[in-house]
Amino acid sequence: MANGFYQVKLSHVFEGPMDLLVHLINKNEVDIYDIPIAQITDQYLEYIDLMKSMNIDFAGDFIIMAATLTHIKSKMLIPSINDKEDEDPRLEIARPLLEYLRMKSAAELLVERNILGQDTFAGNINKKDYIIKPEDEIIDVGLFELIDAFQKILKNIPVDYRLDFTGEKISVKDKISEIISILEVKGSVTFFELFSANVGKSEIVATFLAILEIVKLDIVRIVQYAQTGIIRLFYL
Amino acid sequence: MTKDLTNIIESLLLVADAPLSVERIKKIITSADTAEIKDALEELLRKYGEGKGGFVLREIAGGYQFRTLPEYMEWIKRLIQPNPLRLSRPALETLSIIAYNQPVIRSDIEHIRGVDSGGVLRMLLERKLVKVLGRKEIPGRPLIYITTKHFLEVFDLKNLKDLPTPKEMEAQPDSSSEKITQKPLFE
Amino acid sequence: MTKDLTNIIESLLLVADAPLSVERIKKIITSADTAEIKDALEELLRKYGEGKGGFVLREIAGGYQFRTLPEYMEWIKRLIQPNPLRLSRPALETLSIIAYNQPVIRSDIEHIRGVDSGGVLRMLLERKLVKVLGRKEIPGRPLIYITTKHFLEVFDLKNLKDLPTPKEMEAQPDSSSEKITQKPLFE
Repeated sequence: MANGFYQVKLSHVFEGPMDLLVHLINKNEVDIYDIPIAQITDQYLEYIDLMKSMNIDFAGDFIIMAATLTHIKSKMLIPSINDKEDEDPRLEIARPLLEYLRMKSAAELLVERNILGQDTFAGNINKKDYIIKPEDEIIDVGLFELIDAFQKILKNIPVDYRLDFTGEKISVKDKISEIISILEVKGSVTFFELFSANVGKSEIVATFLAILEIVKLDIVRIVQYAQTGIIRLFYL
Repeated sequence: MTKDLTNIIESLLLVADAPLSVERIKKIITSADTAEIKDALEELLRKYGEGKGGFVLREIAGGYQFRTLPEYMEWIKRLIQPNPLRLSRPALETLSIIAYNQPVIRSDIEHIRGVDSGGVLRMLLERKLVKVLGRKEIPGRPLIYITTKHFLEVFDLKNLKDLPTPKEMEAQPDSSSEKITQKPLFE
Repeated sequence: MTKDLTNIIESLLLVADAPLSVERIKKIITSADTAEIKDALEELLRKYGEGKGGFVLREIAGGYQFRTLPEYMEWIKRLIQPNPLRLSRPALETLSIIAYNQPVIRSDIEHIRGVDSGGVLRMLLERKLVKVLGRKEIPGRPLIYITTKHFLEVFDLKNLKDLPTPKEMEAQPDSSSEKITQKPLFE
């Protein structure tokens, strides 16, 4: 088959390297606690070669697993000096495999439950009979809906207008709202108080940038007392 | 069999969003005849008769439907009144713009959304999801908006830094090919 | 009065679109105390017990809800066009990992599955089966994921403790290797 003409997505066969490994262990009917590592590694590598030759598109995760297996195989060949205390190198792969199998079995148990909208149904009383004011397309909103809404907006605006989201920027915003909250309650606050709770350097910078921003926006006035040297922020 | 028929009709009545007629039931339960269905409905009318519980089975618009008693209307209204987490799409859009770009002025919001946002803004202010921070010292001295502490509470966030960035929510195009393996599992 | 309380709760249960918790009921019927509400619910659980009719009252996601019996699903599907939750195997695996190991971060999930899980995660978020809890205070501040109340509703679970116990792989007695203690891997 000519290159690039025939491509199969591997996901049809194996979802990931773990899936392939489970398949090999089942096929060879071996004990997961006593994996014949040389045999399984060879078969695993054969599969990868086969996938390559068939031009199957597969993720780098498969290569990482191959490296792990090869590494374990080589470790098994070197006799351990104090083999009483050393852990079986195969545990490196047996542990994640066990967890993966445990989760696969959990997934099967979930499917067997009486699933809402599939096996069992809840009442469906027409709320219009009870609500006087009609609601036009009201969504139950969560964090995901909020981000999703913003993502859709971003897609519709030209790149030039797009904003850069850096952690720091958000942290400055956070500081602004924090300072304003304090000012709303107390009316004024000293510089010292604003910085006293800060732990990290980046937070101090964020606080300082936040103060500059709100001063620029003319939301606060900064006053320094001549006698004490105390700097105080006043809410305008 | 008749007991079973009654039970099936009872479950259909719970799930239906409009009164169920005998003809409709007959089309669903093809093995039952009209007389049997009518008998089952009679039995259910007795079971869910006036004074037997919190709701009754009523004959409405040529069909049958469960209805709550009028005397409990007051409590039911309290149950179904809109909660703070229910927003219209324009309100959600506006809120997301403020959350990610704050502090912002109205014209920024309207520039991004492309429509007048005064009404939506007022609603968000009323619900205490956003607040006025002050005025920006540019011509016209427009109001500056930011999100409130209540906003963080409603969305279960500790602070604005916890707000996930849109990038974090993006699905990798080369990811585990969800779409391809989208076989129906529950069938 | 108690009879009336039971009736009011019964009518609320009919109208509610999600399982009703004792706390929620208490907020609606302010005159009743928790013990009275619990008694009334006990009475209703008996009234709508298994084998009493076409639907039952079930304890789900920390609340109570009327649910039809699974054996009648065939007929109900003829009445309404259900919108079944179709989850692919990768999605279901990811959901299990979150359910059993929560709170988890994306790299925990990917470590267990061995593949990128961004696309699947987004899909689970969209379907409201999982949600973002916040950020973990480690380098990179990754998002923390947990399952939602809706997850419990869909899978007919009272609470997270109600999750079925997955099969553990048993160690072979004749196995030469040391016994692997099944500790939670990612904590």
